[in-house]
Amino acid sequence: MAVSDKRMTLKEAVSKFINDGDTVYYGGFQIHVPMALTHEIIRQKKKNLHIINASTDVGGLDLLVAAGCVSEMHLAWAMNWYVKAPYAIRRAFQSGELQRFDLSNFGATSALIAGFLGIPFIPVRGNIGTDILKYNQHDAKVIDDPFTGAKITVVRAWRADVAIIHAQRVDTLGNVVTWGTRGVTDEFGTMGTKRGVIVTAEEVVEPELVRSDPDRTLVPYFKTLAVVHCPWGAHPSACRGYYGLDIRFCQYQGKYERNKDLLPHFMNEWIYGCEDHAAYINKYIQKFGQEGLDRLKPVLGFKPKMDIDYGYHDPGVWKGVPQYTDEHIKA
Amino acid sequence: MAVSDKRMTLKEAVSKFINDGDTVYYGGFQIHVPMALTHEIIRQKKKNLHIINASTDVGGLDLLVAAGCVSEMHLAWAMNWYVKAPYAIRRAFQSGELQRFDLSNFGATSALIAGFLGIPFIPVRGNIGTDILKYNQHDAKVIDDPFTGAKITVVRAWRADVAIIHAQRVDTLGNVVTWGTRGVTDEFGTMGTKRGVIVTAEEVVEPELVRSDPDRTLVPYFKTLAVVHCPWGAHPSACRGYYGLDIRFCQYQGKYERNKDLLPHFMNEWIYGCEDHAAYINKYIQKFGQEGLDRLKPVLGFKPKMDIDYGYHDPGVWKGVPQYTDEHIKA
Amino acid sequence: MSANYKLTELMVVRCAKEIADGEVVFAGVGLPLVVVGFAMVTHAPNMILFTEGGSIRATAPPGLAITVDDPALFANGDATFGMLATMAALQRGEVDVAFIGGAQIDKYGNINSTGVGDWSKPDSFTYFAGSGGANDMATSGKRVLAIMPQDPKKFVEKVDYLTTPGYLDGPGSREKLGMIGGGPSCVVSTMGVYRFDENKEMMLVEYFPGQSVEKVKANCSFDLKVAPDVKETVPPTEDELVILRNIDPTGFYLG
Amino acid sequence: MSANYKLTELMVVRCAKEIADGEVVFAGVGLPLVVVGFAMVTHAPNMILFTEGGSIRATAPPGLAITVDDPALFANGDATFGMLATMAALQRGEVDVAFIGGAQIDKYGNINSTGVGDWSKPDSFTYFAGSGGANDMATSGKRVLAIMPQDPKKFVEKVDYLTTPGYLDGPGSREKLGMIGGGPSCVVSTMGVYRFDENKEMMLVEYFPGQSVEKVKANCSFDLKVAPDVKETVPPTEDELVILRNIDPTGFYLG
Repeated sequence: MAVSDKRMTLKEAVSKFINDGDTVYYGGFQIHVPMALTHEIIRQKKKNLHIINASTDVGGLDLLVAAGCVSEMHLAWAMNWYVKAPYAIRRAFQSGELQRFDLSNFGATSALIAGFLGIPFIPVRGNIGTDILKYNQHDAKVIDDPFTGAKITVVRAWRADVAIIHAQRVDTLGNVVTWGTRGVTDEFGTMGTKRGVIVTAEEVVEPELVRSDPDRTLVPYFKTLAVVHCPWGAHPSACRGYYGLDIRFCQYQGKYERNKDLLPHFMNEWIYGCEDHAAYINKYIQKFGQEGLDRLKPVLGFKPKMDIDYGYHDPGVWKGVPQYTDEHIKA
Repeated sequence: MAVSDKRMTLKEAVSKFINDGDTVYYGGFQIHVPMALTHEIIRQKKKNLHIINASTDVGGLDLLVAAGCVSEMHLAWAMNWYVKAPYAIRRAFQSGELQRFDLSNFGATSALIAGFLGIPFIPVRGNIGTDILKYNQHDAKVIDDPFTGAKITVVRAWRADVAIIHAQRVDTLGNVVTWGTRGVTDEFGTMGTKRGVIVTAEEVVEPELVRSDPDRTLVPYFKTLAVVHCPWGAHPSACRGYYGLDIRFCQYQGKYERNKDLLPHFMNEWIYGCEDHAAYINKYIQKFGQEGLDRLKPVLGFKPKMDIDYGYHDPGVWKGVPQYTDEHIKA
Repeated sequence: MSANYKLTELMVVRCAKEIADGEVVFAGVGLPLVVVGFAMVTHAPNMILFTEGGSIRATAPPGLAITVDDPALFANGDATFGMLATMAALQRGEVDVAFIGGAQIDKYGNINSTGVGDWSKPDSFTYFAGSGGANDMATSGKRVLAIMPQDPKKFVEKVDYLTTPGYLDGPGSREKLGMIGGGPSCVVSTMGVYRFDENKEMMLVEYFPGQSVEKVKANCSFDLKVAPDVKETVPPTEDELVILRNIDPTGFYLG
Repeated sequence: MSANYKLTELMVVRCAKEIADGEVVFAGVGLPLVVVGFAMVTHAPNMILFTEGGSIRATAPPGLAITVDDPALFANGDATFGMLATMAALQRGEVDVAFIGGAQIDKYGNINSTGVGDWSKPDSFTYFAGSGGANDMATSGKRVLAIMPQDPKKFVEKVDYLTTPGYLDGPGSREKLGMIGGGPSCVVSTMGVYRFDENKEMMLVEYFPGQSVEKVKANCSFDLKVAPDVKETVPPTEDELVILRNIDPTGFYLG
């Protein structure tokens, strides 16, 4: 993938890079959930997506399932934790519209790690002895360790066609920057994709800035398909250093998720009725006030204090420097 | 392991935490080679060590083998690259004193990753079809992928009893800080140990400083056994941001490595004849001049420019905030 | 229940007592995040806190965490290597206490957090969240501490879906499958405290103030064993309550 | 050899021509590190540079790298995720060019960097370094570019120790073992340039100025195939030499 400016709108990114039937890595964990991308996928009525993910907590997958975009989910944990249920997922599983393949959290993450590593499967300690293994023989089985003969669970590698994530910063080329963790599952889910990554970010910056501290790059630019500048792109989920979790909105959304007859009202107002994520945020301010967003402001003042320099050494200094020697070598 | 000040001398660290017969993860790659620790292990005449490592380039393992400390090596690549040979390893392998178990670089790293992950083995793409697999059936074999039946190489997990590494910084509790890479193999070799890690570092700092930017912590304190303040502890290998590779010294050392009758002179002068690493550096200055060390100074000025804040959100803001609602939910 | 403390406060303080100083505690989402913070500022200053989000820390978080990758767990942390590092340490057998929640538990301490009904007949199955990290934690943690709401539908003879291994079918079951963790050690419910007997069956060892052995048994669907020395749980002290309420001054978790 | 350029300069410039713009190139230690820097500032500005040390970069390094985890490869890099990331991409089949060295090569492009003699009789075996990443790169890179010194002991019928797979025993061998990479594409020696014919055997396609087909064959122990259109290698231009010498102004690599 060439070194090019990958900035585009949310609409362009989803339209160009997500196809019906794709396997999609759904980013975030209990933070940084790609909600703006979730809404846009719903607006564009993508169909038959297969979702791979470890855990997600603000009901984003519930909305995606409710909108009829998802036919399969492979993951460890999904609900709107702030109403303690995954209502739409529950209904879709019951009706047979949704197939679900469960693993443990580190089972799912290990499957993503195997996909990232380009290996076909990987052992994992958990899952054995439970109904997870009984009911998900597609993704996991127990084999004999080829070295010792002991029993061990192995999970099949998961690789998405495309990943959707929200990040703090990204540069115009697609180098994704995070801090406040070296990674949860996004590093594996993104780099392990077959086609690449769509990133929404709070800030889009120049590559020079990212290159001043490349240790903070989570996803290297060559895996990135689209860079979308999208402030509040994880809302109502949190974004490290930018805003906290909007619990009241999760609860509000959850009341709609609970009732399949009510949910279309939410979809119409907050998703179909909003042209893009800026419109969604404007609606929020209009409806719940600027003070709603203001409550999400973080407690700041936790800045790095170490003096760091990525300096290198120039081997040109050796020109003309004679070999070191002494009497033993000379002898 | 308690939260305690783990600072001690090089001598104490090696004496207390390395036993004859231990499996030792040998840190670094083609940089950050733990040379001060190598010398101290030689001084203390440790025996029958089993070394696990991916690659190492400045002859540190050559010295360790020459001194009779090592009986087994599991690795991918070892020599003094600056004389293009591993002379002592070659001799010890020929005499039968040293058993060697080769893998590819990512074969070795994958074995360390499996050890780190607490899983018994892991697939790897390389090694198949070569003499590596033919001659190292202890560490690798080809099996059928349990999901697809295709052939795939798997390597056995490697876990050391103790790891020895050199780092840029460490705090008094043992949080090891690196920058200029998120890791090569040290992150796996160290965290995968059974007992823990001995760290030499250019600087020992207060935990408060490390905690201001914990994304830079490579090894968490609870895995660290000993913290040794040891400037130039990787010499003649390089240390990022502190000094470059001392090619002339590697070549000088290599001339001794080449000849088993000459090597005792080097050992006597530079290792047995030096009480500690400070004495070794003093000897260097005395013999080759301060200008020798000065040539190793890095080209600096590559400092992080991003504004980073690890701020969090206080859920206390929700106190007294009513649930969000609207006419649909009320209905 | 005495008027000067809440049930959640009693549960948090009681759970904290299960953590010894210097232990590695892997805390799941919810009340466990409050318990570990409380333990670290009281009797367990050397506790090592792990979460699935990948935080590793020696000190209590500066703020109250809502999730396992909450920024409060990372600010001033010791290492933030990611889930990779904390789950790897778990799988290496380095976690002393796996601290989890759940929706349903059986007499062998097997836990269900996936759903109720018959999974193989989807129209009968009501999904909860799924395993999350609880399965991993309970498989490999040296011992498991679980915190659970109690009623007859939640304390059952056999869980509808076995998400998280307790002692499975009883003694020897875990060993046969090569699990490296020791299994459930203690369950703290909304009514009392349980340990496991030599048959690996749950046994009531404490009932909360205001409860009784009879009331607890009435809220359990299996034939609950009761320790011969069963006793009332010691309520939190004033000092403990002051410290705890300082961790959650607005009652976000504690009510 | 013309007096206005050195053999190393010829080799570097010739190797660079094997890299197309926009490709992902995984460069091993030694001259490959100079070649990729040269390619990035000449015809391949969109090249993506990977090393075993874990550097991923879109721009040429600010200084001359001696090792694959040299700080010069990381300063102003795009990502420094570690060997984990670059080797993972390699194993996923995302590396276009695996650029390696070696000590001994056979007619199928199999490379030995482990040692000479009989490994199973240790007293007869002279160890070199071992595989390093060459085996991984040659197994999974879409194509392999190798740079090697040439003499009759280095270009041999059968390598003493097969460290790094070329085409193994010939057509179909790699596929049978499930290797995802395509195998050797080009070898640049100290005497000429080789490709592989339909039998997967090395074939001389260019000899360096000052060499000849006969001289090259005299420095090869197997019966070397020669392309019908074999020709003399085009020497580096003045412009190319100016750029190259600017990368290594003191002749650290170039002499």
